[in-house]
Amino acid sequence: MVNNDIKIGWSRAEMAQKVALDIPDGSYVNLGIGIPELVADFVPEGRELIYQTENGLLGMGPVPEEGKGDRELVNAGKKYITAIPGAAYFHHADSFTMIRGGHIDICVLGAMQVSKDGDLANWSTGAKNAIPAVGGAMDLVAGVKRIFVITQHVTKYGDPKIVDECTFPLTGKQVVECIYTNLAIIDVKKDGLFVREMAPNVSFEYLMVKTGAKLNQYIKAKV
Amino acid sequence: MVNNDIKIGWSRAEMAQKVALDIPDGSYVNLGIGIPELVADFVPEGRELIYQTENGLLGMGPVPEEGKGDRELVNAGKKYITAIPGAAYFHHADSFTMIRGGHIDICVLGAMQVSKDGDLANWSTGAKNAIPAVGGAMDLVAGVKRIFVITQHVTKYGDPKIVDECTFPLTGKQVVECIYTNLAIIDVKKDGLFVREMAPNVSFEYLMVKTGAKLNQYIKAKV
Amino acid sequence: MINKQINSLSEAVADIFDGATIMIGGFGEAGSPIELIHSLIDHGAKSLTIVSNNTGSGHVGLAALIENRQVAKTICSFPRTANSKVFPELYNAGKIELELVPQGTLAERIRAGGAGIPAFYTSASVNTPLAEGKESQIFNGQEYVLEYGIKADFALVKAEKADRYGNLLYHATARNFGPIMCTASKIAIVQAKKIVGAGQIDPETVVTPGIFVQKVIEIRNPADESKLVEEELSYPW
Amino acid sequence: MINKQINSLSEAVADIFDGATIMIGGFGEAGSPIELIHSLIDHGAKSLTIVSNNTGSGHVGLAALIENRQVAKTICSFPRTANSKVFPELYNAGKIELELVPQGTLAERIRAGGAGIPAFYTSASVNTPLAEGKESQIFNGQEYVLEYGIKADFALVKAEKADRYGNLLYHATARNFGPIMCTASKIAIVQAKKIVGAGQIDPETVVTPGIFVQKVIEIRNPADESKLVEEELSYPW
Repeated sequence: MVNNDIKIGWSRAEMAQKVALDIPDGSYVNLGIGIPELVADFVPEGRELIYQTENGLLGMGPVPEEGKGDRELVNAGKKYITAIPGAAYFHHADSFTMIRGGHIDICVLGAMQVSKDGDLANWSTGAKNAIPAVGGAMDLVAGVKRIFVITQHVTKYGDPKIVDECTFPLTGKQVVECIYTNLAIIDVKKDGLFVREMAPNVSFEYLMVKTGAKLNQYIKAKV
Repeated sequence: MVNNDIKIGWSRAEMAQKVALDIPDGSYVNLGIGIPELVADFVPEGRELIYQTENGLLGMGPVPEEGKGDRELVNAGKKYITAIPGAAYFHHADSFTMIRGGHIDICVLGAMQVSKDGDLANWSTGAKNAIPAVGGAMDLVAGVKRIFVITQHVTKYGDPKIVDECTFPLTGKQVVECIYTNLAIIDVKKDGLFVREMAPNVSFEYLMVKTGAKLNQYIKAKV
Repeated sequence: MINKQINSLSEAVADIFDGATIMIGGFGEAGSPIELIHSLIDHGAKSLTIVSNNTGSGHVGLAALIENRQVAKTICSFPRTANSKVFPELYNAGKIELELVPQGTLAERIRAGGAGIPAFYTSASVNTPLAEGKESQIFNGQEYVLEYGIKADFALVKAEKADRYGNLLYHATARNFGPIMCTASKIAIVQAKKIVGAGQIDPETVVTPGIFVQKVIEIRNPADESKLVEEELSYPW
Repeated sequence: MINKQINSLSEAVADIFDGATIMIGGFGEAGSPIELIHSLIDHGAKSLTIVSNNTGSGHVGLAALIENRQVAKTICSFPRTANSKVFPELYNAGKIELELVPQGTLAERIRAGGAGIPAFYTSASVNTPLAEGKESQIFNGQEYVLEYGIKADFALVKAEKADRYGNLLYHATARNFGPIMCTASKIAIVQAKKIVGAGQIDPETVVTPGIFVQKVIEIRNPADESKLVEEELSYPW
């Protein structure tokens, strides 16, 4: 077991940076609400990415200066954004033509649960009196070429989010390609989950304890 | 019988004028290729109509002066046109959203045959070595609210174009509301064809001879 | 002369009848036609079905319309927002119906309604609870569900510029559902920040061609919804 | 840096392979990318399926591509024009296949292909020979036929302005099929009369967002097809 006094795992910023490193130059990218939004802060030197926001902008730029926001220039999370030179506005049907039509290269989403087969649950806990709200998540996972998930490895109650089978209602089946957590980067392969990288001071055994599905190693991890 | 030496029926311009009189103020109108194009020349005083051309313009204006045409500003018949102030350009899918979606009020089309039920055949004689070409006719008759036909009453061989059943391949079934020919204006009603107006020197008997379907009179015609 | 401009908000919504289906533009407050919605509250039509991406914030705009109990059913993708309390309360009390639709499917269903497409297939929602009970078919080895076009009696939409023909331009991401909602409704009622003369909108840049719009009204300084919510104002005030 | 601009016509079409499906923009000569088509003739790819509204005029552009026997099949709505002799001859000789599609259905099938819609229903062609053999269904008491989305390997499109991201503006009715063809093809190759700097196209006016475009080439003075036809020129010249 790992000593609990030393820092374990990556910060949210480090997680976002790991995702950013895996996005090829020239990609069209849609970032989900929450941690995924941080990914835009870590584009590696020399790469140019184009961000799409499903509410009608291709070429989303940085957050505007405090007080300079435009109420009608917002992202999917309804936060103020800007548009880069070379951006384009369009209506919702055209926006989902991009998404459903397979034109977006990568979408980075948050998760409530991800299964060993890459099933994603991220829109509803299925609780009785929760207001169901799906937004664009189902369209994104059905239409975007590659789905990356960025999430804490476990819930705030310590329950694993990576599980054999999702117990929450699905957003999509077999859609996730890679999971970036605070503890590890895990690829979803046909023959199971493979740990590609572990965060500092995380052992494979520790990771297994925190995970609700079988994990495989590409090569024998250093214990 | 009518004396063949006196002028019988309306000219093409007069036919077009009759159609124009029946188009209400403020209508959105699509004009087919050929005689229908003439309708635009006869908008009655005080009416404003908006012409749509399915190749991407709402607000088609008059033919430009000789030599002033733009090769890329043409109508469905590929003739030079102009755009009125207040016009809009759009792509083909948006254009047929207007048409298929029922947003165009009236379409005036030519015909090879019209049946007593308002079936229209205007795209193919079905002849073996004719190149089949349909263009937008099927979309127009399926989508536009009211279909007017403007046509010579008989073919150049003297055969009736208004028939019991079309022998040529259909463009659409039960789509025509009114037929404007050089001899008469004929309404297509549920209970048959009704002659609303006859051209100068055309008798109901003459009209019946030239027509391949039963004609009815709203009121007893003057013989 | 064609002139779709009208001059009073009450006239704009006068024809809206009880039981009507109304599409309301906006993604959150961006593009939300708040003055038209408030006018609909004044007007009082009841038992409405509202098609809109969200359900409003605070106690103004769309939330106020719902709070005023004029809405029997909402068709939307995301009926939760940071400051939305009105819808959740009524929903949990069983006093408002919800048809939850994925956002892209919602957009495409509206677009289909406007384009005369009664139904189409999409892969969104396949294998999820939202696909339950829906017809599905395999194309090229992949499963798709059948979704139906949506039409409305009215649309309430916010635009930046309009002319007397109803041609519209929008501002930034306020465009969102406006253009497709205009196509899918019998009577599209538009509040524009500026009505300009015919010919003052470049035909190459028109976003909504006038054929899709029936009424336009100039609202030069639309209210700032976020501000009203922050100030905890309620409509009617 | 993203830069989709390329500088030679031969490079523009270099990847086109035998048997490819290619969408070609244009309604008659308006919007027809004649330089790209001629470059495809030089390139020589064979057994192509061409999706285009017409089949070209005279012996240049699309007609020349067909005359050069590079086209196995055309999917179009109107394969007849005043000066088209090439297609009719080959068609009557059984040397080229034709899939005739109503113009609006063709447009919608292309749009569906680009939008990830595998199939949709339309009332166009119901009760006509073009509906024979097609699946149909009744919605609200009216019959509709099922039509399938079309995708292509390549699109050849003519635009007015482009930038390095591939954002496009068009000119007048030359817009026609260009925007939807860009969405429905893996590689959309665009000849633009002018390539401008990023940011020089107002984001509110972009017609084709760059995501749908893979290659742009500047062709400042595209040939005038009508003139070439009048002069009875043939490509290759």
